[in-house]
Amino acid sequence: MTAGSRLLDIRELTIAFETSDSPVVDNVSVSLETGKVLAIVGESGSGKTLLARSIMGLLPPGAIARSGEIHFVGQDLATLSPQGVRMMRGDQISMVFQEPLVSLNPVVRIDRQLTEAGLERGVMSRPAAYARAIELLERVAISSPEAIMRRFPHELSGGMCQRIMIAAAMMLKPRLLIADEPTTALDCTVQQEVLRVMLEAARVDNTAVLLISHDLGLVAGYADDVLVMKAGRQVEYQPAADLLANPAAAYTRELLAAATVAQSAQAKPGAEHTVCTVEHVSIDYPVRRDWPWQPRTSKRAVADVSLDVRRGETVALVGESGSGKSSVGKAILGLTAFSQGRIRIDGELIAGDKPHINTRAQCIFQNPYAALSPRKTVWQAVAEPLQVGRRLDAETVTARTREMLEDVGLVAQLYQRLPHELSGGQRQRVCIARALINRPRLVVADEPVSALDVTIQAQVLELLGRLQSKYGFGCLFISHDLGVVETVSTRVIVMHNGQVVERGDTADVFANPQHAYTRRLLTAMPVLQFQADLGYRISHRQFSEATR
Amino acid sequence: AWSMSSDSNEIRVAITSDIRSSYPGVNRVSFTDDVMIHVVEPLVAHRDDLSVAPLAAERIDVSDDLTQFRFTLRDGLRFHNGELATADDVVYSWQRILDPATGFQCLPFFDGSTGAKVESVVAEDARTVLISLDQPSAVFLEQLAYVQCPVAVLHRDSWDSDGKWLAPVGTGPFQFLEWRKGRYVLLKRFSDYAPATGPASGLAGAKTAHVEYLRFLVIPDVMATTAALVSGQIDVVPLLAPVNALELRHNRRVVAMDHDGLSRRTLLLQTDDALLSDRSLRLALAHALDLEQFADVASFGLSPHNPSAIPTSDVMHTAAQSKTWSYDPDLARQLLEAAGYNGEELVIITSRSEQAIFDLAMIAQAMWSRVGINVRIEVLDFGSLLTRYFDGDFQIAAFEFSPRLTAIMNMHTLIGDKTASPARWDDPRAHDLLQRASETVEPIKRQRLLDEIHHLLLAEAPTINVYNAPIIDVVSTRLEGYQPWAGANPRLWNVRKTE
Amino acid sequence: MSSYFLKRLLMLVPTLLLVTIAVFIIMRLVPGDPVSMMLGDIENPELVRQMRAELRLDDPVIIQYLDWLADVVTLNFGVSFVTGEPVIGTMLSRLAVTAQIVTISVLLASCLALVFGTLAAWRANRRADLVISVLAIGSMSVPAFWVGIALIIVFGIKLQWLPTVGYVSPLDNFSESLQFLVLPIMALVVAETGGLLRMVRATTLDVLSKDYITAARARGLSERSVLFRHALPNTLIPTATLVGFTLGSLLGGAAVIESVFTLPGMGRLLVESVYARDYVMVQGVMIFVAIIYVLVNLLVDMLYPVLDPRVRLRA
Amino acid sequence: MKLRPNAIIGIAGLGLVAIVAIGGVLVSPYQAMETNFLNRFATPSASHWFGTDEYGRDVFTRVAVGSFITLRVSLAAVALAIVAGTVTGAMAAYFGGWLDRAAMLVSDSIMAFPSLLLLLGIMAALGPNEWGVILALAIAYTPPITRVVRSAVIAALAREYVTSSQLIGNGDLTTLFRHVLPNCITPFIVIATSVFTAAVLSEAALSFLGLGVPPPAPSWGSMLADSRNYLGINPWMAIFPGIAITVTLLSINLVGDALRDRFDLRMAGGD
Ligand SMILES: Nc1ncnc2c1ncn2[C@@H]1O[C@H](COP(=O)(O)OP(=O)(O)OP(=O)(O)O)[C@@H](O)[C@H]1O
Ligand SMILES: Nc1ncnc2c1ncn2[C@@H]1O[C@H](COP(=O)(O)OP(=O)(O)OP(=O)(O)O)[C@@H](O)[C@H]1O
Ligand SMILES: [Mg+2]
Ligand SMILES: [Mg+2]
Repeated sequence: MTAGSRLLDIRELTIAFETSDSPVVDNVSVSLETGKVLAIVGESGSGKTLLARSIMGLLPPGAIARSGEIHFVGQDLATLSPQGVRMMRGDQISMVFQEPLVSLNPVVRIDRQLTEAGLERGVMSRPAAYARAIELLERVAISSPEAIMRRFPHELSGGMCQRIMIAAAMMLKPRLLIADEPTTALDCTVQQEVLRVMLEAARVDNTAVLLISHDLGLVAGYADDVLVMKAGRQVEYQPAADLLANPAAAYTRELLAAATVAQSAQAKPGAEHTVCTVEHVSIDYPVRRDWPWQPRTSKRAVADVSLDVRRGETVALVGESGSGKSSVGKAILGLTAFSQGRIRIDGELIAGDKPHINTRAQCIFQNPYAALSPRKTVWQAVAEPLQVGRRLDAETVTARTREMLEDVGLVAQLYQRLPHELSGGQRQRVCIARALINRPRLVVADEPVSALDVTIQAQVLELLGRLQSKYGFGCLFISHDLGVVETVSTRVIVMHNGQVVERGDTADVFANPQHAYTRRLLTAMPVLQFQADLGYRISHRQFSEATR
Repeated sequence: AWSMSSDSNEIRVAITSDIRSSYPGVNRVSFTDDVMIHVVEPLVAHRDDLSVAPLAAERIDVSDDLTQFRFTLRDGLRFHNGELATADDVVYSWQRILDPATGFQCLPFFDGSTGAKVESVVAEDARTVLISLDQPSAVFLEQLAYVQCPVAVLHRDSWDSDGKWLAPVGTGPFQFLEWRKGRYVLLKRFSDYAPATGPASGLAGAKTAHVEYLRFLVIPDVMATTAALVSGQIDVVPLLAPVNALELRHNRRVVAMDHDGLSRRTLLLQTDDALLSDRSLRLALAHALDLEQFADVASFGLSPHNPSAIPTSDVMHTAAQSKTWSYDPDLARQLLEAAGYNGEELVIITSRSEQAIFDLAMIAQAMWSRVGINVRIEVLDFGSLLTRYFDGDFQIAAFEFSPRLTAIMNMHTLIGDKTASPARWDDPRAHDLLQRASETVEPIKRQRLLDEIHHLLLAEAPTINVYNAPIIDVVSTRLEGYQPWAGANPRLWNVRKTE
Repeated sequence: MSSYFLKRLLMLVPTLLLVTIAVFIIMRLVPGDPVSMMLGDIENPELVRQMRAELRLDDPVIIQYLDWLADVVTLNFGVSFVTGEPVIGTMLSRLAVTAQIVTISVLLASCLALVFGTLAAWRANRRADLVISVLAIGSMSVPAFWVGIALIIVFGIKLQWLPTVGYVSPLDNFSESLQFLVLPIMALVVAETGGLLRMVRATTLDVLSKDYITAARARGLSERSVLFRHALPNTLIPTATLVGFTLGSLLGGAAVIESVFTLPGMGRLLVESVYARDYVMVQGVMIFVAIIYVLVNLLVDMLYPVLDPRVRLRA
Repeated sequence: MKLRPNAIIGIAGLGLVAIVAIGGVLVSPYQAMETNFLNRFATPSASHWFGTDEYGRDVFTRVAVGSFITLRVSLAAVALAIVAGTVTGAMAAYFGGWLDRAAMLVSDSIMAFPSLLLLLGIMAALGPNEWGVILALAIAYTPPITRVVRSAVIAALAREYVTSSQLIGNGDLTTLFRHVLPNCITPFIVIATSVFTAAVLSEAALSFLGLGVPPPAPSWGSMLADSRNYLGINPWMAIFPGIAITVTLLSINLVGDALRDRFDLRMAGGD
């Protein structure tokens, strides 16, 4: 490996914000050769994005590279003029971002977003640019690319948008493609596909790829080298194969363990007391009428669903987006009316005619940031449920709040912080504390860890389990992430188009899915397995069509 | 391309609001009068000294008992449509005016509701008209000449076949050409005009139109008006407020011409008010004002204080009419004490639509506050002020009476019956004196009666007259022959415009 | 889309009812009536009685309102108390004047605001931004009549370049009419640009922090393309909303500017009619102004799907 | 937090106005309503720093006293409008349905109403006094605040913390006032500053129509309106209150901007 053949060479790079002294990228050195794939992996906030952006010269305002050098094809990028850096972008180095839907300009048609860079530079004629765009769209496996070219981004799915972002990045045959969490925002069924398509497209043009992710399991299979980062520092840097086989750093092992299939939670014996029963519930949402004289119509979101949750037990509700999982949860919480059936919580009947809030059931939401009042401190958020309705004396409130906060593992320095001053995991802990402080009988957890990265996911799930055994609440766990479900639940209910298509003990369903839809879900999920001699390995489940 | 200055064929006059209609004496405001004096001619008109002269008529014969008035029309009196004016036209014009449906504003002058009634108007021959009254009237000719309500000689073509007003077809030196609502009124020289004989004076006498066009431009904003004047976009700004004229006096492109005015600016005191019914309090208000300084400040030194209802320029305004209340704060305080005044709030109503009326209230309030009279100023828009005036609904009102051309008419704006006009001074002694004065033809006797009224006014203080509004017409130096006059309307005949 | 349009038009009905009722009440709360305004200090009680009867001012207000409403429904807006002219004709001719100066100046102001607002956001918190922001706030903080007077003094009196009073219709003489429009348009542009600009700046700041802007930069686009081809189109919707509000309320009359420059526009018509207590005219103008306001804003709403393909109008 | 140049200019401007206002009232040997007809239209001099007006009153004293009146009227009007607009806007957004429709109908109607006529009518009904001015301005400026608050609340309602508040058993009003409204602070600051700006200017326009704070009490608006007649004689009469208005509004807006940024959690990180 000679210096000359290196495409990208980052030497002892340190990046910090003007406002603080501690660097966010600390003394990182890494290099990449033409046509190779380098993965950068690390938890949220470890500085991956800033590292990538510093290569592009697109650091956010206030961030500065304190020391170190970035060489691209032997040239120190710091010596380039702003104009030079700009000319390099897109042409030599291009980038794909995490959120496809917000990385495409919503009011500009796809064709222009694809072709404008080439046209502006005058390196392509209009027909040539168009032809190249079509070629790339085909390469990223988009059918009928001509039609897609005339569309606006909102008319396309997230997966398609991300493919288009990839095509846009590849337009000028860059020598380096930086992909910052290119699949994190996508449904798990398309994640693999998009990643594969991207790497394939890059390979055709012999483009090197810098792949950023927090999911080691997802990317390790594709990368030549892996750089593991934590808190801005380089933890481990080795060829992918070596890393999987023989992770050196403890942190790397932690990451790998978090992504590994866990043993199914055992059904807890003796949990006979049912805290929640749902019998033949259907939920209709009114369809908006244009005129008052039009007949009222409604759309059935949930049809004839029954389930029960017992004390101390976790029941998982899985299904694709829009299948009605959240609607069931909302009906149980009394947040939405239901048209048929019966719901009992702790034996008491919930009326379905209109929303009836029932404080015996509480909820943990997907996005902990959105679920916390932005201007209430941690303490206020957690103590508030105690102050509603009942008049508890201040000492009791203080004592119980403190106990609850300690239970979820939040330290005293955090009590007076506002939500935006917390990390994602901390925020979710606050949400959990807030939900549990009044000792609800049932907790509906609606995608509680989907917005968290893997290491934190594991912590939160572990916490939830611990609290469940302490307080004994029943838990309805809504998720589309089967890996998580497998870990936490005793029973699984699979929904599709508002109906239950399959139900059973977790182990049974995962081992032997009956419904085609369940199988599809399970197949899409990559599995990282640990074998004592070989280290970690990535595989996919296989089911033969015959098992019915 | 646009030229900043109007050409020498056209004189442009600023008016601050539109003319409402082209129907003289009916749906009118003072700007209607300004336009109409150029377009129509009544039988008689005021001279500069406010005496009455023939205009459409060339001869007037009055019977000794003051009931029969015979008018002989001017030779060659011709309508703008080319037809000669006849006695029949005069009769027709009178029929219109006497018809209540027309809504002639000064109908009370002629229908017997105040004084004499017009019994008949008869065409004796083609050029002679006889008007008969039911009782003698010493003021009939003056009423006929009244510029706000001219009994104009109009051709039948001024109305359509249904009797609806179209536009004036009159006999004046200019003819009515175009009215763009809200923007301007355009008059054109009437080339077949045969002027009356005698020197031009007031609205009477020989008139010649020297310019082809006369344009009355509606410019409500005074700042815009003065800017247009100094930049040569307009030629005449009649009746500018003294303060606005002040800055123009140094401008070499314009001249400010001053003249004594007839409008009376006054502080009306409501004698029916619980507090102000006390004469001592009213007198205290009068003595607390330094009226000389008041007039000087308010008129920017152009008009003296005039305590009388009769304008200073009127021949009836004698030394006796100049007698006023002394400025005596101590006396004022004593009178306040006598009235048992204890700092009760008095309210003066005024309006901002005219700076002078506003100033009246402001200066009075400042002077009164110096002797400890607690006066609050209530600013109304002009419409509200008028209504409050008509209803007599005020304690003190800052007010201005538009020009009345005779002493008697002016006295009528002061004295009146509270049931009909609650703002007026309702004192039997004053009524009696005024009644006798209107019936007296003998000037010296009449003068004595008027002086007695003023004497009574000083004793009773039902109103504190401050000064007569000065007339300031500012005109471009390009105009030759322009003269302001007491009647205040801008007169653009016999005026030339140089290049 | 068409049902959206219809529905919004239907919403106009209660708005207009409310507006007209308020106008009726307000005009009759304000003391002074049209007859006394005409007569001034002349005393003629018989004529007052006669005219009040003719104008039906002595009927109960509710009867007056219902009668008037019945006429309006048949598109008869009545005739002015003051001039005897049909209200509708007067309004249309006045609207033509106001519409000219207002639309031109709002368009100009919007363009200025878009360009300089975008620049200010681009250079956020640098010197250029500071200067632009201070100028913009300055323009918002200066009373409109001040601006008008300053323009008259400079261009009318000192330089004598442009006329300051009156108006010529472009149909009569196009080049001459332009000369009369320049100063009022300048005054309105100065007065209106500030608010729009600040709006554009704030929105652009927001847009510039979006990922698609970073993505556009990452594709190597020039800053000009990034600003004007990617950021600007995204600021158009909120800007259009504000432009709609501004246009809607100015079309109802830029009374101050109209009177400073002696333009026969809607604003002056309204002010003068209010002062003259020309009830019928005021009512007509008000209903007209309200319709214009609602329609202009409706049109702007209809523009949304054009400006932003994501928007679908729903009633 | 480091102050940005805009904020510094704004604070300095407000300081200047405060110094003139307080200093003026303390230092000036004149009374705001004290006339001297022998010394009218004086230009600035040692004895009258800002000159005198048409009644020989000291302009410096009037600007100083006027600042209290102007700010009192504008602040009271804005405060009223804010309370009314916030309550109606928030309720309309939160409860929706006919309440929302009625609130929007009324505010649309008020906004479609030319402000002149509105102000004239309200003043006529209430009489020309300070409270009348305050109420008239408040009514005229409630609808824009209603609209802004309404859309901010609608946006906030889509966030899950609202559901969370309902789930723990909070009533509608508690949720609305404790959880939703505090998070609408940034658009709120923006609209409040711009309404304040409009209120100060409208007070001037009202004075111009003779409907402002009753004379002879000085307000900047009425001083400016009065001075219009005397521009040719003594332009200082217009310049000083004009500067006072412009400096105040400029400063308030700059400080408002800074406050907005300060309250903007997004700028401090977060999602
Ligand atoms: N604009 C900013 N101002 C201040 N600090 C910032 C800013 N952007 C990022 N940071 C901080 O810099 C650190 C690194 O951020 P970076 O975005 O590189 O993390 P990341 O590894 O990409 O995380 P994620 O997986 O969440 O995208 C974080 O601690 C973050 O809080
Ligand atoms: N308030 C509502 N009004 C009308 N339709 C709704 C409403 N809430 C949900 N729906 C519809 O009901 C269906 C089920 O929605 P639900 O939110 O329960 O799905 P989900 O399984 O939770 O999906 P996701 O994984 O995306 O959260 C969807 O088609 C959705 O569009
Ligand atoms: Mg990142
Ligand atoms: Mg859901």
